[in-house]
Amino acid sequence: MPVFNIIQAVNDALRIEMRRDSRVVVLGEDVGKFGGVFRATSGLFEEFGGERVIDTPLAEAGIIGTAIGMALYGLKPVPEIQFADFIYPAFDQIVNELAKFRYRSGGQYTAPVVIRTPYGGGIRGGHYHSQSPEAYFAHTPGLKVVIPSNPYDAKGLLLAAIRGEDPVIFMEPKRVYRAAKGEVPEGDYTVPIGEAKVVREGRQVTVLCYGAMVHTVIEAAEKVAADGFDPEIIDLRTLLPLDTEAVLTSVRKTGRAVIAHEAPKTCGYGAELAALIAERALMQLEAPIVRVTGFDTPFPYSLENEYLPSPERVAKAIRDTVRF
Amino acid sequence: MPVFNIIQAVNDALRIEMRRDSRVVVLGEDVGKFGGVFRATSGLFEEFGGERVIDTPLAEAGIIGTAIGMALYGLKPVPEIQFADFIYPAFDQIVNELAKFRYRSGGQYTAPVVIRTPYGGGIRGGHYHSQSPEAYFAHTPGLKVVIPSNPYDAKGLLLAAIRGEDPVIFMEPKRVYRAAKGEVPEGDYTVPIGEAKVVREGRQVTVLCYGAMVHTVIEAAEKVAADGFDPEIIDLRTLLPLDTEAVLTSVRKTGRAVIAHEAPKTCGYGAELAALIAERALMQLEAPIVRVTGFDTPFPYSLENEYLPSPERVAKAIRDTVRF
Amino acid sequence: MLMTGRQPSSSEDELFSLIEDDGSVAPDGRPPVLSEVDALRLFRALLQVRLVDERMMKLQRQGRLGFYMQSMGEEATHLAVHALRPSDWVFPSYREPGAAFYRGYSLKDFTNQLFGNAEDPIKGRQMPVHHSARSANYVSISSPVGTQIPQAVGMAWAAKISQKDDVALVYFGEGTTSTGQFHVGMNFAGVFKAPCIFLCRNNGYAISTGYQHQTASRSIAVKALAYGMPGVRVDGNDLLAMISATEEAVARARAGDGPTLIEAVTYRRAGHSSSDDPNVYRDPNEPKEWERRDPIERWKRYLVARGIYEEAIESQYRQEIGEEIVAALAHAEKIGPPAVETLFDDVFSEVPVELEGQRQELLALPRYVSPHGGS
Amino acid sequence: MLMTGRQPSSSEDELFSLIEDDGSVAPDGRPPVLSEVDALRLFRALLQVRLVDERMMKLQRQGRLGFYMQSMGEEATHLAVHALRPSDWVFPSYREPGAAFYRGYSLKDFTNQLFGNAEDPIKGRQMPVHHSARSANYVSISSPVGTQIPQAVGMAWAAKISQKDDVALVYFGEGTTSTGQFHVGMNFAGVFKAPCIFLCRNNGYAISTGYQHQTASRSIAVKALAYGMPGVRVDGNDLLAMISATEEAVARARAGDGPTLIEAVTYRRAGHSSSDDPNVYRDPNEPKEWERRDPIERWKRYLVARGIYEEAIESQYRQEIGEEIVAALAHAEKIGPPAVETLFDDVFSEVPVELEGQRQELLALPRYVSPHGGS
Ligand SMILES: Cc1ncc(C[n+]2csc(CCOP(=O)(O)OP(=O)(O)O)c2C)c(N)n1
Ligand SMILES: Cc1ncc(C[n+]2csc(CCOP(=O)(O)OP(=O)(O)O)c2C)c(N)n1
Ligand SMILES: [Mg+2]
Ligand SMILES: [Mg+2]
Repeated sequence: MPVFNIIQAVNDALRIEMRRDSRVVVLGEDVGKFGGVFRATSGLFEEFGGERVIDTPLAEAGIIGTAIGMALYGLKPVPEIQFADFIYPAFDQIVNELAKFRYRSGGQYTAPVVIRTPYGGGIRGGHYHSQSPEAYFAHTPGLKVVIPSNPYDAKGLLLAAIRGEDPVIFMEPKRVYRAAKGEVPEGDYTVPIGEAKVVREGRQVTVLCYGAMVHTVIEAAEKVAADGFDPEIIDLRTLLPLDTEAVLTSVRKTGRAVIAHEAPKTCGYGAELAALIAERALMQLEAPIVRVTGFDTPFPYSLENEYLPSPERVAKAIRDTVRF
Repeated sequence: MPVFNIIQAVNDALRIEMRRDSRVVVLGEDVGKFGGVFRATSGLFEEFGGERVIDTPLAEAGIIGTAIGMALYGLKPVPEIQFADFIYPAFDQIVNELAKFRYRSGGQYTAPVVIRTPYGGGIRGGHYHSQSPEAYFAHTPGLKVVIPSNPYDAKGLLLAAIRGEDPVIFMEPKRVYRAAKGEVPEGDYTVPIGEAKVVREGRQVTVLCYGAMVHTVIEAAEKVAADGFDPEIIDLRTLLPLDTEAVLTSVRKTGRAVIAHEAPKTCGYGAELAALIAERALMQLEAPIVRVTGFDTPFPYSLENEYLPSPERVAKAIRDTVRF
Repeated sequence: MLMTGRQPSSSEDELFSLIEDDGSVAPDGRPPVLSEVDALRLFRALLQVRLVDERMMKLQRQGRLGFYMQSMGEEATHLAVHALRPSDWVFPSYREPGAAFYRGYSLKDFTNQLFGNAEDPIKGRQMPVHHSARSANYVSISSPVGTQIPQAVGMAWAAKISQKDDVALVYFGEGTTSTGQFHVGMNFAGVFKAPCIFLCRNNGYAISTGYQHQTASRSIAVKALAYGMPGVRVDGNDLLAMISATEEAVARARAGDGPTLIEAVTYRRAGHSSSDDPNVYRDPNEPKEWERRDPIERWKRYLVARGIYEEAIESQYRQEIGEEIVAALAHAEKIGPPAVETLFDDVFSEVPVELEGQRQELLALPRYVSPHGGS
Repeated sequence: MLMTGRQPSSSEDELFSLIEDDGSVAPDGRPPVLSEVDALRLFRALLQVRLVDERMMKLQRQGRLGFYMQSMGEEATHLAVHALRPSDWVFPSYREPGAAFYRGYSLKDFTNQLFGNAEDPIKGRQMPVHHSARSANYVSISSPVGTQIPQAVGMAWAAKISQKDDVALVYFGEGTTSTGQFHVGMNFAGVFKAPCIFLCRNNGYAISTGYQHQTASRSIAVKALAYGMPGVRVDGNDLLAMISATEEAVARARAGDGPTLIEAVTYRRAGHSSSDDPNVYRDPNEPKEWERRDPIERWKRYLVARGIYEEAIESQYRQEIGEEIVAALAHAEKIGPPAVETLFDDVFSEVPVELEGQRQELLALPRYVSPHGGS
């Protein structure tokens, strides 16, 4: 099996699906000849041509708006938003249009657009090349939100997303775009949307995470395991629909929960996880639920390593929670 | 003391502040001669003229973008977004610009814009005249989020917001725009941003709410009180910064929490409240934290009364939580 | 130095019209070919919009209908769709019901939608006048204005990519040209030569906001220049001119020559919606002015001049339509609201576990009887 | 029927320039009045941008600087600000450092910003090249392109409301004209006659995307027509023409005649940023073509023709600037990152209780030593 990084896995998924299904088109800023600023669409323009790998004008609202129209007509557009931080000009098209088309038309029209976008910090990108806006989308009924942490999942989840009937916000952890490597089967396979994965089994505390943060949490777990702690790590993979069974089963077992994400704490996705647990597993809890997150400030530049949840902060949360 | 409804209270606050401070300007769609579609700016055009009460072209991004520029220059703009459902074209200006100006310029520039916008359901407005997008803003560092439930608070909080140094999303509960009446002092007063209010003292369970939902919760409380239940009701008034002390003190006292809001459940503001409690008052909890919210669907038309948390649903949550 | 825009070129400000005051067709106007049958069918379609509007507004005033939006005076713009094939797509705003009717949307579906009842084609999900008619290739209407514009471009562009010759026609008001959506849609269409017809109803108002507060542009049509596409100003109350301009644009689009912007100059004679009182912000004489230019009267004069108008036919149309409306209303008012459990359908292609849980939670409650239910 | 835009009017496509190949000024060009001192000051300013760029790119390549963006070939557009008063405001994009320098932003502040160190005027909050210089009325730069456009309009409009005669000048690239922000800003400015100058650097590229993929408009200047304002195409490599056009626009704005769109036709000779490799998407000969039209060489020829160029002066400038850069760099590289506790300042005017709690939480942790700290 070839070893791919996440970029390669995404690229492979796009190529496979474009070969298999002529309705699939890719569009966005600089995705054509240039292959995207992260090279995720590299080589597609050469293979599929400018009608299916489309360089658009600089307007995210236009990218998503036209993608919706294409999907209504029966194509399968996979637009790229260059950085998640630049998705907001398209926010109206996403939350008021894309998310609601099926519902508002009584099921007459659907627009299964899969929006790919790199998200997250750790690349010295400051305010505007580091954001993690997943909670905005998870709060919007009608959207699925998928965030892989590794090449295998990236490929399988992207293929599942494109083949699905629903709009998907597919967020790619750019900090580990190249760093996260792994064996990826050649050819076709899917990873089902809505299933979390236990990355490390453990008895003492459940650590919930997704995307790049999975790697931070694994690092933290290694640290604390050396001191005899035994955390269970769950990579959510899909934020919406959430695999609540997996979350609750684990927390009921361990009686403790730590949640890690990069986005600001207040009203972040971690709040939903904590609320879910407090609603359905409260009586099994033996310690307060702790969130290790970005702080409630805009994403900084020089101090980004202080801002981002570090393995040390996660490790401390695990220790404190277990010892509580 | 005159009895005002919320529209009148808002109108009064705007007039007072525009008389007091010539830097205050109002802008938005149809806010001029027409006085706004809900008449909140009625009479201001006549008194202050078209340079301070400005009918804008139909573009929310333009309204907020220009308001930011005005505020940078030293004016105090109070833009109106006709319905909160139409705020998304300005989302980029709000979350990437307004919220971050002070931080990103190292404190050199500030844009203390106060965005007024009617929100919420219950007026037969369907998908696009009913939304409650407060969680999006509460998740965005740099914004204050204020939601009054009654005329007294509406006037006092709006005056405080305009006099403050920070950007504020000021959300007005349009369902009770006219229905919520109360005595409002003539002339000047402020209600401090960041202070919740205990609307009803009780011993058994803390019910957290804001905006129009406060009235639903009060109705629910009256129902259950008749059966001997004794809920404490907290009107948050400010979602960001949240009065965490008030919330935690009450929950620690009652040992139980019910949270009510209109927005969809997943990643709604209620998730943050639940997470906060699960983090800091878990050991005092005697029952799971229950959220009574809008469902995770787009806001419907015909079935809006089924969608919105009813007094019955809140009452049931109170009973179930107390009896747990 | 050369400053573009200093000298308005008079040609760009000219208004294209075909039907003269006496109903005759301008001698050098190259009118579209229109059979007698079609000319009468269009007449009936114009009347239908007017009669439906009158009736529904009355109902709204009686409190039997929650909300309504009229098109009075703008009906001719709706029927620009005569220039389309059924396989072409229409992306409407909220003020072109005539385009839906003309493409086969039934009065029954229309009325059920207004009532949001259990037979509403969109299951009571949206406010009145937010229709969706898949069978008529009439795309779901959304309240946020302008969002349909890039969507229409995407559909048109998709047709091109799919090597089909379907075109899109997208409607919007002049107020909507101020949105970012208008700009990005027009710009994408220009770059990709999408077969899309942009039809702007310039009815002078966006709620209370007049044209001069909306844009300093001397016309809407001139905005086409910014996108490298042709723009044309058409008398929006002249159905023949509307059809002619649209046919030309459709022909260009199908020939691969790209998009066209049509500015239909007309006037919103009624309030913005049933919630509006236009007398607060405009001189009540202003709409009166425009009564003289009524598009239906104008079409009637055209039929008369063509020698195919008969009073009996008009009465017959009026009566038929009136009866259809009465029947549709009688039916719609009888039907109750959609079943509670439908609240959770169509959010996704399948109902996710959590949402199914919410459905069960709601169904377990004592059935709450909506005070508005079904009306 | 009249289709606007079918016939490109040649006048709108003409390019305004003043400095001829030999450095002389076009005979009937009505050049701006420019003292010798200013002409030389501008020369120094041009050189400064070029030299700073070269040095910082080198640093970036050596891994001593995280990120950088050059302006090579576009320096003349920066110095359009010569036409402004200090009390006027500039709303920059990321590619006009020369405008900041010319208004007094120091190389020291500039360099500290690039390093995001403890003396960075914006406290290490943003990526390199996102300057903010309040004292120079040079507004905080943001990465999302176009957002500054309506903001500039708002500031200009506020000046008008406040009965001051300050104007705004806003910079952006031709790619940015595709955003909704461009449209809404231009449209508001037209309606409110805001004293705002829109200065579009049409450098042919938006990262890898060429003009023809950006818009089908035959020029950027013609887009002004859509907003009822004058538009002008200026040779962006001709500083004299840039100053002349900007002075005219400023005069209009201050006289209450409203906004102007200036299209500065130029070329991005370097990559988009230090992360870019332009050879992937364009013929390496293309930028070479533009070397011949270098704006600094052109200005030099102008100085020569005016008889005020001396090699000794140029060398002196180069040396002074070089030394300043070295000094600024030596200083900036020495300074560490901002103190951790500053992370929580400036989110609001005061630190809210919860945020103060987060600060204490972070400070209580063993100090995490950032691998990137201060560089
Ligand atoms: C994005 C957005 N902002 C505001 C509104 C509220 N609104 C509804 S219709 C309307 C005016 C639209 O005017 P125009 O485009 O001229 O269409 P017309 O009503 O004249 O047909 C406004 C402001 C909206 N629906 N969407
Ligand atoms: C809203 C938004 N989308 C995408 C980007 C990524 N991006 C940064 S610069 C750029 C190209 C801008 O081109 P142009 O406006 O021509 O300016 P130039 O770089 O040529 O000076 C893009 C797409 C961004 N910064 N903001
Ligand atoms: Mg209109
Ligand atoms: Mg450019």
